[in-house]
Amino acid sequence: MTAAVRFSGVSRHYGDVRAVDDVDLSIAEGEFFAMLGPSGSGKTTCLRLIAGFEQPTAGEVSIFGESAHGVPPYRRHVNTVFQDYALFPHLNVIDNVSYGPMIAGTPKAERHRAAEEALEMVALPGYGSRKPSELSGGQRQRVALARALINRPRVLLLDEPLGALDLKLREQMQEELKALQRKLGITFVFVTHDQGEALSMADRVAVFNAGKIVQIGAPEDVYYRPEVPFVADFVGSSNVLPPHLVAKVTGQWRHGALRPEAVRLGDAGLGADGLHATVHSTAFLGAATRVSLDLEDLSMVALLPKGARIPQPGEQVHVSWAAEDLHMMEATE
Amino acid sequence: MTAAVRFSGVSRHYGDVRAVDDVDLSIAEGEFFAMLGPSGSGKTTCLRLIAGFEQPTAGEVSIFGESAHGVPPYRRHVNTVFQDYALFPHLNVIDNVSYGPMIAGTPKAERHRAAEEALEMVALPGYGSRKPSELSGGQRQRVALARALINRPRVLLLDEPLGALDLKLREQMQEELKALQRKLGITFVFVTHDQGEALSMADRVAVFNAGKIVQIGAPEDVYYRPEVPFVADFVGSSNVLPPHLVAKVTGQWRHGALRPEAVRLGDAGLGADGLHATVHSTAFLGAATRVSLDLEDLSMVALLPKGARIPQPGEQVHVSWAAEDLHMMEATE
Amino acid sequence: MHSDRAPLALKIAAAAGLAFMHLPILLIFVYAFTTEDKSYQWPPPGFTTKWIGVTWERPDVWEALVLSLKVAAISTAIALVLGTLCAAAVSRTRFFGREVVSLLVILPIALPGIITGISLRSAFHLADIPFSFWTIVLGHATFCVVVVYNNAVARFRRTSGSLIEASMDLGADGFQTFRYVILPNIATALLAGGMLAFALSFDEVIVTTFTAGQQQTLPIWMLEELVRPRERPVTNVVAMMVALVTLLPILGAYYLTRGTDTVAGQGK
Amino acid sequence: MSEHAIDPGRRGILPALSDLLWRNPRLVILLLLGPPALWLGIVYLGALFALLAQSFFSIDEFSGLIQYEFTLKTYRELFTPANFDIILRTVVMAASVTIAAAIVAFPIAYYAARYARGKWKALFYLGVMLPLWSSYLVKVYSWKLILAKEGILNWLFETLHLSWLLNAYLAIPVVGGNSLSVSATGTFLVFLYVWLPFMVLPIQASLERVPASMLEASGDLGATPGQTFRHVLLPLALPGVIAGSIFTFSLTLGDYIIPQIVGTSRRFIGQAVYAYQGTAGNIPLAAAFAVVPIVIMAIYLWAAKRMGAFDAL
Amino acid sequence: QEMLTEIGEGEGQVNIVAWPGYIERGETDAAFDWVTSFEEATGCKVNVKTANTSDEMVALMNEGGFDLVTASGDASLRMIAGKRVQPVNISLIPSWDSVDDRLKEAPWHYVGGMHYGTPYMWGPNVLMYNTEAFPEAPTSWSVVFEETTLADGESNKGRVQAYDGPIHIADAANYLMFHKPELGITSPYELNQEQYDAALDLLRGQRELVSRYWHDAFIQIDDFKNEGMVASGSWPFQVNLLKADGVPVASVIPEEGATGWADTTMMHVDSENPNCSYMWMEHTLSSNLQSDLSVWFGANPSVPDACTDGRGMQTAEGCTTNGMDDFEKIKFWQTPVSSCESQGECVPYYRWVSDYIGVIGGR
Ligand SMILES: Nc1ncnc2c1ncn2[C@@H]1O[C@H](COP(=O)(O)OP(=O)(O)OP(=O)(O)O)[C@@H](O)[C@H]1O
Ligand SMILES: Nc1ncnc2c1ncn2[C@@H]1O[C@H](COP(=O)(O)OP(=O)(O)OP(=O)(O)O)[C@@H](O)[C@H]1O
Ligand SMILES: [Mg+2]
Ligand SMILES: [Mg+2]
Repeated sequence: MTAAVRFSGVSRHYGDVRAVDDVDLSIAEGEFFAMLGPSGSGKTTCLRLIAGFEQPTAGEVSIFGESAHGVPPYRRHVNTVFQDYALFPHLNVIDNVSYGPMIAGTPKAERHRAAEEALEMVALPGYGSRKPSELSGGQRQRVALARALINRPRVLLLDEPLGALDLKLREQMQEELKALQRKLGITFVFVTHDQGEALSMADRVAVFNAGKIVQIGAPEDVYYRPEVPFVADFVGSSNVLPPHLVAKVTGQWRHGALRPEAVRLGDAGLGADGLHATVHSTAFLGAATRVSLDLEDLSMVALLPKGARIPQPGEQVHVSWAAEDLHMMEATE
Repeated sequence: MTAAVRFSGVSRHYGDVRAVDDVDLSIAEGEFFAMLGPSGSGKTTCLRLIAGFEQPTAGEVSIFGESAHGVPPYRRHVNTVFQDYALFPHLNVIDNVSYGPMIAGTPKAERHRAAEEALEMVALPGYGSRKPSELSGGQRQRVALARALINRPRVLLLDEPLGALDLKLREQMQEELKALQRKLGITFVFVTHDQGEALSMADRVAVFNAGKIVQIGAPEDVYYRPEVPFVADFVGSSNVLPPHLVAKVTGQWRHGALRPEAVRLGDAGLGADGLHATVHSTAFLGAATRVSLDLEDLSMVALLPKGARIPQPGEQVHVSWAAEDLHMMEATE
Repeated sequence: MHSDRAPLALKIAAAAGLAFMHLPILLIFVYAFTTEDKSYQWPPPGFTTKWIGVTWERPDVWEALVLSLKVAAISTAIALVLGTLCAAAVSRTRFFGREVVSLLVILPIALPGIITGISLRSAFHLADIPFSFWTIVLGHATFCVVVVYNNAVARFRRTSGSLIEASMDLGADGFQTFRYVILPNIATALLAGGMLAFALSFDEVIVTTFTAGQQQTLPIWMLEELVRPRERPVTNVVAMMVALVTLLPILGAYYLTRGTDTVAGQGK
Repeated sequence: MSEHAIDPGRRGILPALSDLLWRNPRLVILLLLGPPALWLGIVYLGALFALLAQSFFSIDEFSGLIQYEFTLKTYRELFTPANFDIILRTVVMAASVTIAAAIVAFPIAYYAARYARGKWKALFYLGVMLPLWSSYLVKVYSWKLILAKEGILNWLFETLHLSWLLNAYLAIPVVGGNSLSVSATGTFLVFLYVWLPFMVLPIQASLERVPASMLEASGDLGATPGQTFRHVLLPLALPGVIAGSIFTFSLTLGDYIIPQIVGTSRRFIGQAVYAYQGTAGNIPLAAAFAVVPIVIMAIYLWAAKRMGAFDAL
Repeated sequence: QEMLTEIGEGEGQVNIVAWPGYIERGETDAAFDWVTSFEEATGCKVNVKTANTSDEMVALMNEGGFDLVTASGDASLRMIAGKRVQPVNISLIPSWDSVDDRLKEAPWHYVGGMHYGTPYMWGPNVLMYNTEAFPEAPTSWSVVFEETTLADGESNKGRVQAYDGPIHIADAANYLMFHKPELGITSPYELNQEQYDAALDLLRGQRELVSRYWHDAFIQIDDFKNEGMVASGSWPFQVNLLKADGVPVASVIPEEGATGWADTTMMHVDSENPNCSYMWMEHTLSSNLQSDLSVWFGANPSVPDACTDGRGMQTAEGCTTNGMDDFEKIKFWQTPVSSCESQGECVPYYRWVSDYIGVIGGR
């Protein structure tokens, strides 16, 4: 099977800025693919390269095996849900949704029927006559989705579509999107800087840093088995232990990643072999309590479950963990 | 000790809109006080009433025992860190920070020295000659903080000061703010709609809904011991069980709040006395997996820790919990 | 939003300023009805509506009016095309010359009209172009471009670029995107700009003096009439009518551009 | 679902053209910019340069015919004391009109931008636009009616028994005169009146862009409303004031009708240009005179651009 | 271009640059019309562009596009020297013989044995005064040159006007010629440096009295109505109009004499409508024009018969009032040149232009 989207050595430079830098990537048909990374890491640029709004300065993008070189966006069977939704303010909802068929020349009655169906799919039946300005954020997002889906794209691109929504609504939309993708079987490519969102929705996650992909894999892989400290820190909010510390405990000269919930705190008197730390501060998070720790040359975070004894700021504690919880990474970086 | 801020039956109505509705409140000196609530619930209005940008339509605001009635903002020893920072774009950082002393007539050399100190306090020494537009979001926020603190206010008001920041930066700023408050001993009043933020930073939290305070208490109280379903849902993302369901299990006609991490899932065959549910979807969140459940007339969310068996969507499961985890609330509402 | 009321001093200053701007105009209205047609006696000795009838009968008024309308209409049309093109180019890209372009557009209005007028006149003279309807239009369109440009550029700036991308993404090529997305979104701004340009051209006298030759637009007619009066109140009647008639496009422009920020800039 | 992920492309001239333009964004810019650049760059700038070029010719004093030979004679003439007076007088007038317009316009703009809402806002808008678009000439003439010795203002002062006040003012040299309509004050008032709307609108636009939280922040930090005005509002509205001043300054520099109708007969640049060009037929000297406002405005625009005033136009 | 030797078919129009009030077709006052009959008779439509000063006329003619101009003496020689106008063939103008002999070969249009146009109209620059401020007619131009207390007890300061054209320097010179004979001025248009400076000094003093210079006949009319003006050098034209409006004014030629104008209809060198032009020139001499215009403008006809033969409204007394017999008293406008007859070296006109602007500007 040909890949739905393939990047071969793709770069997009703006003058000195290497927005996307020599990326190789292959997204399978029907996959729910997430691009995750901090702000400015090149995620949006990648999406725009697929949609055709940008041209690579080097390398080649191909869509279902065909080169997309020089193909304008309106000739790609790829549709986008924009971060700001980009609904046409002068058209009502039904005309927004049936814009694609209108351009394709579908007769009015037919395209309105199709649009009604699409609106039903996103649970907005009967909203057709409203103007975009009369909708809430979540509703707009769903209209944008319906507008993109009505064209039956072979790849759907979503640029942080949930960024502007409330926590509650966001969780709900995450579920809806995922269900929809399963139902339609369309390839979804999804950009976000929220690791929770990427982990909970995607089949596969590509982690971006400074225009490059630093790791691609299933959510569990990038979360539990980061290959580089950046991923450990960014995706799992892990404590990254420097090689000299890891060597002290395990004898191996490697970087170590330790998840906050795996950190155990004990009495300062306990065993001279572990690490000693001072409690910097504590924060009640509801389900758990976050404890910030100062080690000699390092800060660490521990997440203590409900019921655990919460040490006071300034207290000396003994830090330990189960050997299997320390994930090893390449020391080089 | 007189309260730093006291609201007695304070209302602020705009026409028909009851932005703040008959609020009684007392904030102690030196307290780190959070106002938490959904969008539009009246938090900002409360803050503006303290700062003096708004006048109550009924009731009285007093600051350190003195009525604030008719006192303009510039005569209150209260300073505000605005949500959009409101840094003066035409002044550089040092002039922004020394704006208050400048107004008070402090000579230039002196006020610049004070401003340098304030900038050091917020870890921005040497940034004085930059323009606000040349700073990152977090840096701006700290300048706004320095500008408010240089006046040595008796009460510092902060309106969602961390709303625009990245997750990483936000966590860091939370710790810094809290440390600063401890160091200076100034009363902080803090508005947010992010329950994690309120819980982790505040000494006491007031939960707002529709212009009224629905609960005031320590973070643990509002999190573990919500008095009304609204608080259970909004603060703890708890599953709110309706009285008829609670009655079925416990015999009491009360609302029940059940935290997602307290929900246990078992084999569908297990005990006929518990509840049965269908798994709607699951989402990997990293530290845990969220399972959405469909009950007869209710949706529930369970949070399963790492290592637990994750049921498949569509599967039938048995839902149970430890009796002490079910928190009871008044049935009326 | 800001709830406190305006200080009294401010209210007074603003009201006095507005009054200053309007009393002289009211005066014209009063003089349009005076019975005294030779001098400016104040207060007017009596009032009459006969001057409206007299004005109606004057063919020179009509000729000047028709010429002014034609000039304004055509200049506005040209300004609309040029201003929109310019605004589109400037707002779409960050090419090196955009500063130059905005300066160039502003120049005809930033430099005194007499300079524009004299330049054009001497250019016509050098190029041996005789004065005609088109020489007037040429001058007017030049300074009308800026009004359209300002309106259009502001709207382009507010119309998020992603709308155009969204349209292309949904299969519309460049022309279809222009037809179905860009045009409807900038239409009101263009209309507003066009109306202002029309009003500007309709009232222009300084540049016109230099480019009209022997033709009389309404303002030139007024200049002649005011200096060499035949029936003074007729001039005032014409002025009053013009003020009342321009009120409509001004109101129209206001209602068309009002509150467009929320419609066009959603999501931003 | 369609067969291909990429459309082979529609047939026809428009789609083909669209593809071509899409692949060549520079071509689009060229097409967009071409017509206006041709119009403004060639017609307008061309005419302007042609005029400037003529300032290097001279005129035969007796026959009034232009001699097409390069000379700096006209520039020497430009700086004869009489002509220099004209330049100075005009610049001083333009500057005072500009300053006064800013002072009068500010409260109007401020009220309209900050306090007027709904109906009142529309009213203010109309209140500014109506005088802006009502006939310039008629406005000027209505001032003649007001300022004339037999005019309304005099009548008003007489009715109020305040003529002594007016006469005392008119007795002041330079600004005074026989009556207001033949005094520099009269010219100033008419200029102020006629250009005022051009000042109000940009100030209002720039004030509307000042977020309310700026003013609140200032009050919060202890500034009284007056201090807030001085330290925050005024600096932030400055680009608008400058944008407005471009209009008032330039319009005053070039006007020749107002000082001819209301004033002391002392010439202004506009009149000089008009007279040299029209009545005296001395195009070279007129062109040299025209260089003066161009140079002044060039400096002005350059400074204004640096202060970001163009965005507030 | 060759002079025309015979008049052909009319071209349908003729474009004339004229002083305001010179060419009337009954629009201002239905009784005064000397255009309609011409247009009907010849089919030549008359298009008029008015000019307020001689300089403006020269400029318009330099610019081109006109056939005829009613040039005063201070403009005519400039246009002849600049080759803007062509000599006319007087044999094509049958009424030439009726022209006043004093004007037939006047130096402002007869150059090198050629006639550059037909005489049109002449008149003095009179002193107009308000009869309420001057119950008795003033006898000297001093009322506009020097501060005096008028009959109503107030100073003339701010209540007099002067002409906004450099030629007004000649009025000052004329005044000095009478009051300061030691300067030795023989012609107000031929001034050596010393005489010229004295004239300018007089005008600088006048600047203190004048609140606004008059530039446009109609604006002067307004000022006499609305601005309380009481005296000014003026044209009989304004006097007549103001009188018609009931304003208490009158005019006089004071003891110093007056400057005046003698206008000539001159033909543009590139005239596109020469036949109509010749027809118009003939019309100006033979029709009711001379007579009616002399009433309308308060000037003197170039055809003496027009005063008496009843072709228009003018009468012999009217002509006398207008100064038909004062020809010798009037110093007709001419362009000052540097090589002058009387004293060899005079201040040329271009200096008059810039210095007079300076005087008005207060320098
Ligand atoms: N048109 C452009 N011109 C110049 N630089 C650009 C342009 N577009 C993007 N960049 C730069 O390229 C880099 C990557 O941008 P991109 O928008 O792809 O980041 P992102 O990962 O989507 O970030 P975010 O999460 O903030 O949206 C950034 O440094 C950005 O400043
Ligand atoms: N000036 C005003 N005029 C009219 N209604 C207002 C005004 N200010 C606030 N409101 C209304 O009062 C209610 C409370 O507003 P407030 O800004 O206090 O909410 P909030 O809790 O701060 O919300 P958010 O989290 O969105 O900032 C809202 O419904 C709002 O629309
Ligand atoms: Mg992005
Ligand atoms: Mg708020």
